[in-house]
Amino acid sequence: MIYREAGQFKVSYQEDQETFPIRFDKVAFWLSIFIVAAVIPFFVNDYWEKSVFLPFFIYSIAAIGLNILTGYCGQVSLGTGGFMAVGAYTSYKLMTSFPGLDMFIVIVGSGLMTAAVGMLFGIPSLRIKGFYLAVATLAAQFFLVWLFNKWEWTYNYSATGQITAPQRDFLGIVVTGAYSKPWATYLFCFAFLFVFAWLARNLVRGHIGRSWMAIRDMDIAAEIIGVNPLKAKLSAFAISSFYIGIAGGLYFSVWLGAAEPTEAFSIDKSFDVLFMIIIGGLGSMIGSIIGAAFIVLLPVFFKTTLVGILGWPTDIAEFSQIILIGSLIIFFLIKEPHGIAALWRTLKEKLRLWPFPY
Amino acid sequence: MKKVTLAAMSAIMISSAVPAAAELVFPLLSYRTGAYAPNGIPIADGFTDYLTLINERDGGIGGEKIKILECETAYNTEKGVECYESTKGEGSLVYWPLSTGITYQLIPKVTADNIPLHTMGYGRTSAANGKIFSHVFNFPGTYWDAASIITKHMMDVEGGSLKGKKIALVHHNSAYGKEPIRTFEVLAEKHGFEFITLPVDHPGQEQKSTWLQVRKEKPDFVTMWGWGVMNQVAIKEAASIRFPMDRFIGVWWSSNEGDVLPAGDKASGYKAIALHNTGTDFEIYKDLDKHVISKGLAAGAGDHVGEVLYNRGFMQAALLVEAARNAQKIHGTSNITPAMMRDGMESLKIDQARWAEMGLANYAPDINVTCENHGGPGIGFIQQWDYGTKKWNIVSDFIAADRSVVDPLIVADSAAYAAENNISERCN
Amino acid sequence: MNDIDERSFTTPDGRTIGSEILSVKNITLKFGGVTALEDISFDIKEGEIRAIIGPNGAGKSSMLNVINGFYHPQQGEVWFRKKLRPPLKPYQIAYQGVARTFQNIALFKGMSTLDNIMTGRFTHMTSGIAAQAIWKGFAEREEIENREKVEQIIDFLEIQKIRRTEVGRLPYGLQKRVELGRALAAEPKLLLLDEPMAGMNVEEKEDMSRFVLDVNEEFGTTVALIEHDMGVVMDIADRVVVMDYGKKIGDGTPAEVRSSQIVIDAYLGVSHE
Amino acid sequence: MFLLDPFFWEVVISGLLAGVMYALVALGFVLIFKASGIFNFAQGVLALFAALTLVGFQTGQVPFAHLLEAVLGIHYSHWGEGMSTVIALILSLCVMIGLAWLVVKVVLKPLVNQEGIILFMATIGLAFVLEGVGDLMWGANVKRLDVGLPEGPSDLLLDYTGMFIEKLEISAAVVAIILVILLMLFSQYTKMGRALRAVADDHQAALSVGISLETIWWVVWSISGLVALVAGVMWGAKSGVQFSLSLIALKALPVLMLGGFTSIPGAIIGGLMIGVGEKVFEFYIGPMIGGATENWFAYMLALVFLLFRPQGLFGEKIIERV
Amino acid sequence: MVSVPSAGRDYETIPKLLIRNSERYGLNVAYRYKQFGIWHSWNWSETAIQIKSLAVGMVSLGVEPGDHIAIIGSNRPELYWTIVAAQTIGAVPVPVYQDSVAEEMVYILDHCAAKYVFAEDQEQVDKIIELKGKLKTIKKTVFLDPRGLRKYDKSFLIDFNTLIASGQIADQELISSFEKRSAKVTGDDTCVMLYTSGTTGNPKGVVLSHKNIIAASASSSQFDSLRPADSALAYLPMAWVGDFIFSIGQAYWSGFCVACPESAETMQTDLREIGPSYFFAPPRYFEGLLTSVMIRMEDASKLKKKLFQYFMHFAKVVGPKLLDQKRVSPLDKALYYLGDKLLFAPLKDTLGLRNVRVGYTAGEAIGPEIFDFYRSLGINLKQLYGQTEASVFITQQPDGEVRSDTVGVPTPGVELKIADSGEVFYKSDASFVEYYKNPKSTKETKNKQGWVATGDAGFIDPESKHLRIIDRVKDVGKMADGSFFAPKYVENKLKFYPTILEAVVFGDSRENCTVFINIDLTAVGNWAERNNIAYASYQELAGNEQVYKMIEAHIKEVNRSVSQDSMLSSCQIHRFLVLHKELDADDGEITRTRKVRRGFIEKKYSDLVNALYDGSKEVSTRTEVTYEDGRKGQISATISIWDVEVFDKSVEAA
Repeated sequence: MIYREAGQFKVSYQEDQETFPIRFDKVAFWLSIFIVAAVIPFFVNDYWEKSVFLPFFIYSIAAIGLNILTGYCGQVSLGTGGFMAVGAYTSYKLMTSFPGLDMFIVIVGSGLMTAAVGMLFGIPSLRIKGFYLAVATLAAQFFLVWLFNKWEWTYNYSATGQITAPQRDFLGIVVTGAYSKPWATYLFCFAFLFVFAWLARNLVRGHIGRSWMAIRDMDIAAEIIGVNPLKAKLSAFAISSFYIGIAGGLYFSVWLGAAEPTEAFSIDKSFDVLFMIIIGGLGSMIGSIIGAAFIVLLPVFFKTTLVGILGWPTDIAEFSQIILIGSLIIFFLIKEPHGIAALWRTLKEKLRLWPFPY
Repeated sequence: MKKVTLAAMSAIMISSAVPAAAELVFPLLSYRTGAYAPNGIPIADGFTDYLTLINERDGGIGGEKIKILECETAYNTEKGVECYESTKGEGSLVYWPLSTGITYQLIPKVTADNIPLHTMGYGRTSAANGKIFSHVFNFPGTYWDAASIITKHMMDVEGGSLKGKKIALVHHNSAYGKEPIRTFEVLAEKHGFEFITLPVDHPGQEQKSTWLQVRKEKPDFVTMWGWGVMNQVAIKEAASIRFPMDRFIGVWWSSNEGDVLPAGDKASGYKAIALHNTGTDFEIYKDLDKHVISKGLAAGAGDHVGEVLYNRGFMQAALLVEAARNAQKIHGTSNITPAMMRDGMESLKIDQARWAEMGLANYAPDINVTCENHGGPGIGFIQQWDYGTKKWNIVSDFIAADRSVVDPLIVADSAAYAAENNISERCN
Repeated sequence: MNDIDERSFTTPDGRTIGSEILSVKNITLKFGGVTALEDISFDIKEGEIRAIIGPNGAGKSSMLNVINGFYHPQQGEVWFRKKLRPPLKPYQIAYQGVARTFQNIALFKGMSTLDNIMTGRFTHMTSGIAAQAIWKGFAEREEIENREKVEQIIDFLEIQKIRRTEVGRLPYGLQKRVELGRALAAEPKLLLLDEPMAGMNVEEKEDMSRFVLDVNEEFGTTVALIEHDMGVVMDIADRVVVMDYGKKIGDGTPAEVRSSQIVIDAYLGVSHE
Repeated sequence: MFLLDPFFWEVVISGLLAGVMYALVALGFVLIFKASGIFNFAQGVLALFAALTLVGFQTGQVPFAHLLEAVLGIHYSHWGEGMSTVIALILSLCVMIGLAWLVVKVVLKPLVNQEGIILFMATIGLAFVLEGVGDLMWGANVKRLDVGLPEGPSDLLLDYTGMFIEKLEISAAVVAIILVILLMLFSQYTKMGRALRAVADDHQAALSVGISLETIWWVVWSISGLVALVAGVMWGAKSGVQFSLSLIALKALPVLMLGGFTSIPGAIIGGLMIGVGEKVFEFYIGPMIGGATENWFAYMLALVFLLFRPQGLFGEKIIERV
Repeated sequence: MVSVPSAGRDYETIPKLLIRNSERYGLNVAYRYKQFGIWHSWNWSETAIQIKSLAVGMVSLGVEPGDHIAIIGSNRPELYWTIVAAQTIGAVPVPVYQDSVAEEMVYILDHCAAKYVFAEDQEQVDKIIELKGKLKTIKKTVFLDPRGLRKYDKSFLIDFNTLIASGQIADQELISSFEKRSAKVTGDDTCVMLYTSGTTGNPKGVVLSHKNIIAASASSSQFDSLRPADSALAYLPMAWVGDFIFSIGQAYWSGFCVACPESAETMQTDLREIGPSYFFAPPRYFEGLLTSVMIRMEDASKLKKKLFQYFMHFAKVVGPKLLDQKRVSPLDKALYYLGDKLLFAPLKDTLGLRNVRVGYTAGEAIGPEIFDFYRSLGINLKQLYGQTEASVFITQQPDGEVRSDTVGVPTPGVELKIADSGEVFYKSDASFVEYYKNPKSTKETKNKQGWVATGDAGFIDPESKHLRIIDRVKDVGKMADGSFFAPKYVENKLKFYPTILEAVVFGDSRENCTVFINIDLTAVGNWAERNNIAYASYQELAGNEQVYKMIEAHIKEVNRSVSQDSMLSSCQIHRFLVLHKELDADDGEITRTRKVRRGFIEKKYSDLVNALYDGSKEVSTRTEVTYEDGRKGQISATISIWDVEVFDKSVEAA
């Protein structure tokens, strides 16, 4: 309906392979990016930063990471929480051991560390498949959390095992600690999301991404076209963990500023992120982001509506909110089992074919 | 996705549009849901009821009505932050998140936002050092005080010495539960007893092996830093292995009725350190009945009145109200700001006389907060559970913590924090 | 007729068939107690179309699985391009230039026709993760080069119309075609086709036969195919191996095979299910 | 040496007893997974819900009392002294069956023959809803559950062996074992049971038995509702009924890995292995590495085990047909 | 119009235009061709170079001036270049229908004594090789697509690329001889020779000189002010004069871009991608498109359907007015704007017609319904009347005065006159030179003064001053009562119903009219599904009673409207039957351009025709059919015959 495509034709494969082959989409995309990157920062305040945008961005990164592993490579993982912990603790150690280090390096470092750990825990995936693997990754989840709870070196021998993020900066702009400006942390996290989403997008459209999808769709056929399952799966685990590690780093150092493993990186994290990608859409970048929005923003939204506006008692609001989200999950699954992204896609198709139904 | 955000935005706008005019705003970061709801509910109720009482009976503090902003955290740090951010903009005077995790989140934030934070008997112990932590208060007592007090009590029981004895700490395997370990280690050296730790993972329904461990180790005393379902399971297990209950001493968070009742009569004799007195036979409860409960204004289901944790909430409220009064006195204005509130807390003094005026005669020890010392007196007493009467009985008089042990630890830890975040000392 | 002749020969239509590209010698494959293949030997020559026929359960598919490394025989050797092949994994064999299709289609259902065939180019794409992530430059160039190759195959198989269609939604015949395309994309030296025409109607079979012939001719690809339809085999195969009960019971030109009594018996004899 | 250690056998036994409890929860998973290929994430919450309902009936709570109070201002939390345990049990079972029916109608039917992951996700949604509803109905307070099972250590054992074994846990084990036997008999010797097993292999086969898929699912969910109820009662009696109960599901996952998602005996054996394994490890190795190992040890054990047997203890072999 | 001849003088041949374009619009894209998933393009200068080297290659190949070069294949730039290259060196390009069966091809290639054949692919090459025996004149065959030709006898075949290459590397001598030759080509030389598949007898080779083509192209381009910025999609058979004029004549004259689709079945998508601004399609295309639109809308959601119905209904009134710049109320304007945003624009967009500035349809009459549909969408669809002999254009509809029942005013440079017989004659620079090797029919058609007989009966519509065509003159016969019999006229009215594919009306020198109906399988099939009528075959569907009922209703409608027209009121249908098989070019029942061969059919189905008149209620028959692969077969059927109500004119008038 809003699409006008007649006369848009591709004269080169570059054009043909663009992420947004339709002009309209391209414009819409860059417009929204502009708003997010160049308009909102002027208005964002503590509340919006800390309870809406940061969680949204950070979980989006995590979701993209998990989606690479689960959505594209078909390896279900419930270790996300643990891997985020790795990212968080790495960044903590880096921040405290090298006070001068720039946050960008710290975060990327956390990613790399997590990638290594992720690969380690990815090895079983060669023998174990499906739900078995999913449960196996829980081993990583629990073990890592236990480790960070026990291993005092990781929390600098503090009395409680709590880690607190000191004030650090990115190119001179303070992005961690209590004195960081909302717009700074906002842009910092958004930059990570944007850049790494873009990189991920490139990865999944290339031959490496295809090798992942091949493994996902039919590992036997994948092998006969030359895909080495070991390489494919481990690379997926590595990349995925890298992203999750970055998310973990930001989660601890930029967003919360303090964390303890048993609570902040509990199994619930792993599930939450898994929900995100399934609700959002397995094997879809936009899906990861929609999913993150769904799981992160909806509760905040309900809370503000039920408590803030309708003035319900907090506990009833909380319960009703749980019920609402649960029912919404079921509803969406029934409406479109392949996630909101698929819903989005069909909607777009409908608009492109408007007024025709097919 | 954009839609949701926008909707949320508008929602916030509306909700936060309410002007925090001439009202004293007390945020309440409670948890009435999730794994720790059973503990969260009575505290929140107690707190709310006390403030309602102040509103109903005295028409607020110094003529200013109190407004409670309750926000559900479900004992979850992320939600905690969300609650803090969403309420701090509305003139919130002081926070008490009732969660070590959230406390650690807030410590730097409140300092930056210049809002006081009161973690009554939990949170970061070294915050007692006011020189470093300008906005954090944890009077009347800290975990390290508790550890020391408990140890002292054990000594009394043992007749003065713990030499060669063995003490086991069954603790919630989290920041909260690990907090006292260091102190116990120091105390162990000082008094020459053996100290072992038995961590229990969240949520702690399955403690078989822990208590087998206890039987293997045969400690003379078991002390417990537990929370949630862990408490009652531990007490049951202890009972079922016939561990002498009077040698089983919990911290003040492991001393609610809900924790001991399930174990039935076998729980009789279980001891716990207390910050404040128990039961309902205090003046103020008459008022409460008159002004709140009978009017049907009681918070929640109203079925926790008088429980230990209810009283905990009660005391929390009492302290904050007093602090607010103090602040009003200092600054000579009834409409105080968070900053004024901080000053009020920093110079808070409550002697027994005052407690009595408040209708809480010998309810709690004297409170005396100073710029240097945010930890209060560090005094507690031991209470013992009696299943027959379903009551806690005070079995010791006030015991003061061993400052010589505790203070150095506090200084050291706070110094480390100061170094990490390059904070310079105040009060000099 | 077990002897493997080394002479190269010329087919009726004038293509010269070179020396052997692959030969299996005395392959025996057992699953637990069951013997799937028993002492099978034959060779496949450069540039020929080699058919493997036989009743159901004769062990034809197992044979292909041995050739491309899914099964590792208990006894026997596989010689590829004059070298004795060590037991390799299927993907290593793919890199050696052996591609195949499956009896029951094994496409990547979640992907479009184009992507499916692009995956076929996997062995030809070398850019690393970093290059891929950055995309601009090497990765993109590589992608485009391979895309060109793939587009030629799409054109060759006349499936332009379904370029962007998710293969899951394609009719059976087309799926088979796409799978062939994926195998071709690898530019294999040896192409294994497991019943490429199974379940096709006459017209589709004709198309498929034409494609197989064209492939063999255009790219000089050596083709080894399993087929039930004797008619088709007779039309397109240069030489035929006949299997029954996991044994080889015949080997030679279609004409020879057809006239062989054993073969006739095997076919007229009860089929084994 | 272990075997001489007086504690060893006690550790083992308590491990076995705990294992039975794990198995009990795992059983719920297996039943549903076998019959509908669904990995029922809601099983734990189901147990919580069941227990809450039971207590509610027992103590005569008014459902949604808190909600009513908040919305309508009616302060009315109890309708009486409650009822005898037996009736309460029966009623709660009826509730579970009704719930099962609802689940089938509202959630499963619209999602019939979707991939596993989707249905898994649906059960997660279900878990959310149940948790919310349960708490909203009965309140989040901790509740004491007493079904009149004996408590405290069994003196008999104590006197003869010096072991402290909870009567409660013994009875729990007994109940669990009885339940398992019943289930086995059911699935072996009843038409429905056969149908259940058939449906695991393929839906058509089940239909050919002459029972509609929906009915089968309903039955299965009812049964696992029953199992959940029993598990809920056992755990509830042990540690009171409150939110944490739903987390016992996590205890069941490694059991499933070990036992295989589709095998009832697997669940039992797996449960026992995990129970014993984690107790022994915690008891002997735990102290050396700082304890609290139970959470991850179970998974590590399962993980290592799976590396050698990817389909679990009794799971059907995964055949890679080319 | 004054400027046209002068323009003609400056650029009197296509090759000269090519050079002009390469100089004037050098960088504008001249050709697009979708291959391997993307659009490849050649600008005018590249094109010029390609064509030159191709021409040189031809010279080296030994092509002599006047040689006929057959071109067989689908629309591809290479083949268009071949045409122009041939012209450049004075050879005569002869495009041939690629789907024509061997016999037709033999006749044409033999008749023009083609020396060289440019064939697209194996399929075409095979035909040539098959016919080689019969065709002595063919020296070489050039192929574009080497696929599958490897093992063919190379002495006879040349790869197109090799040819171009040989042209590029040609030595000086060759070049100079090429230049000498190209210099010799004048406007009077033959530009192209096109075979018209006459309704009777063998096809005739129409010789069109450069003058003709240029004249036609120039005037018509001016008529619609075509410009270099325009673009067109070449998808119609190259052997058809229309395609030649649009894709070469006008394209070269106005220098616009011609795009060739990837393959026949992707035409629709390619159309959308290119979104041409100048578009021609025969009525049956628009018919088919409309049918598919309607069918697809059937499955749309309620709301959408409502929306569609409402706005289409509204647009029928307002749309055409807006197109013709007539004044409409601001409210309607606003409403139409809304409709455009909601419906028309997206619809046009999905159909690929959004950018169409000038659209034409011709060949046969188009249903007013269909015509109005497109116009109300805001597509400037117009009609023209023409024929091969006139290099297409005789009359065109000017913007602003478009009607569905007329074919417009004479194209600039064309004179028109109507003979007493009602036959239409015209005269213009664009009219053809001669029928190749057929002076007799040339003389019959074109007289000394250059008046050409169209063979169509028509008249100038009094109020609109537009030409109106009734029918072929020879088909316009007399009925038994001596009144006027115009079957085509009636048939067209019938064919306006999407469910009716073909209709053959009989009645010449009989007392009343009857008709064979051919149903449209897609349309009726869908209709059947919606009314859940089961059917296994075309035959079964054709025999179905409900189908008969529906057809009867249609015919009744037609009768009513026919009864209006005083001249033709006696042409009402009295009886009809639905034919049990589709009329098929392979059976010679219709021409390749799908014109009905009435005489042939009347002979072939004489039994049915008799049954129509002997009042019998049904008739059984056996018919021979030809399958794609050329095999022949028999089908037998029992066909029922129904009567239809006819209207008395006087009653209607009252």
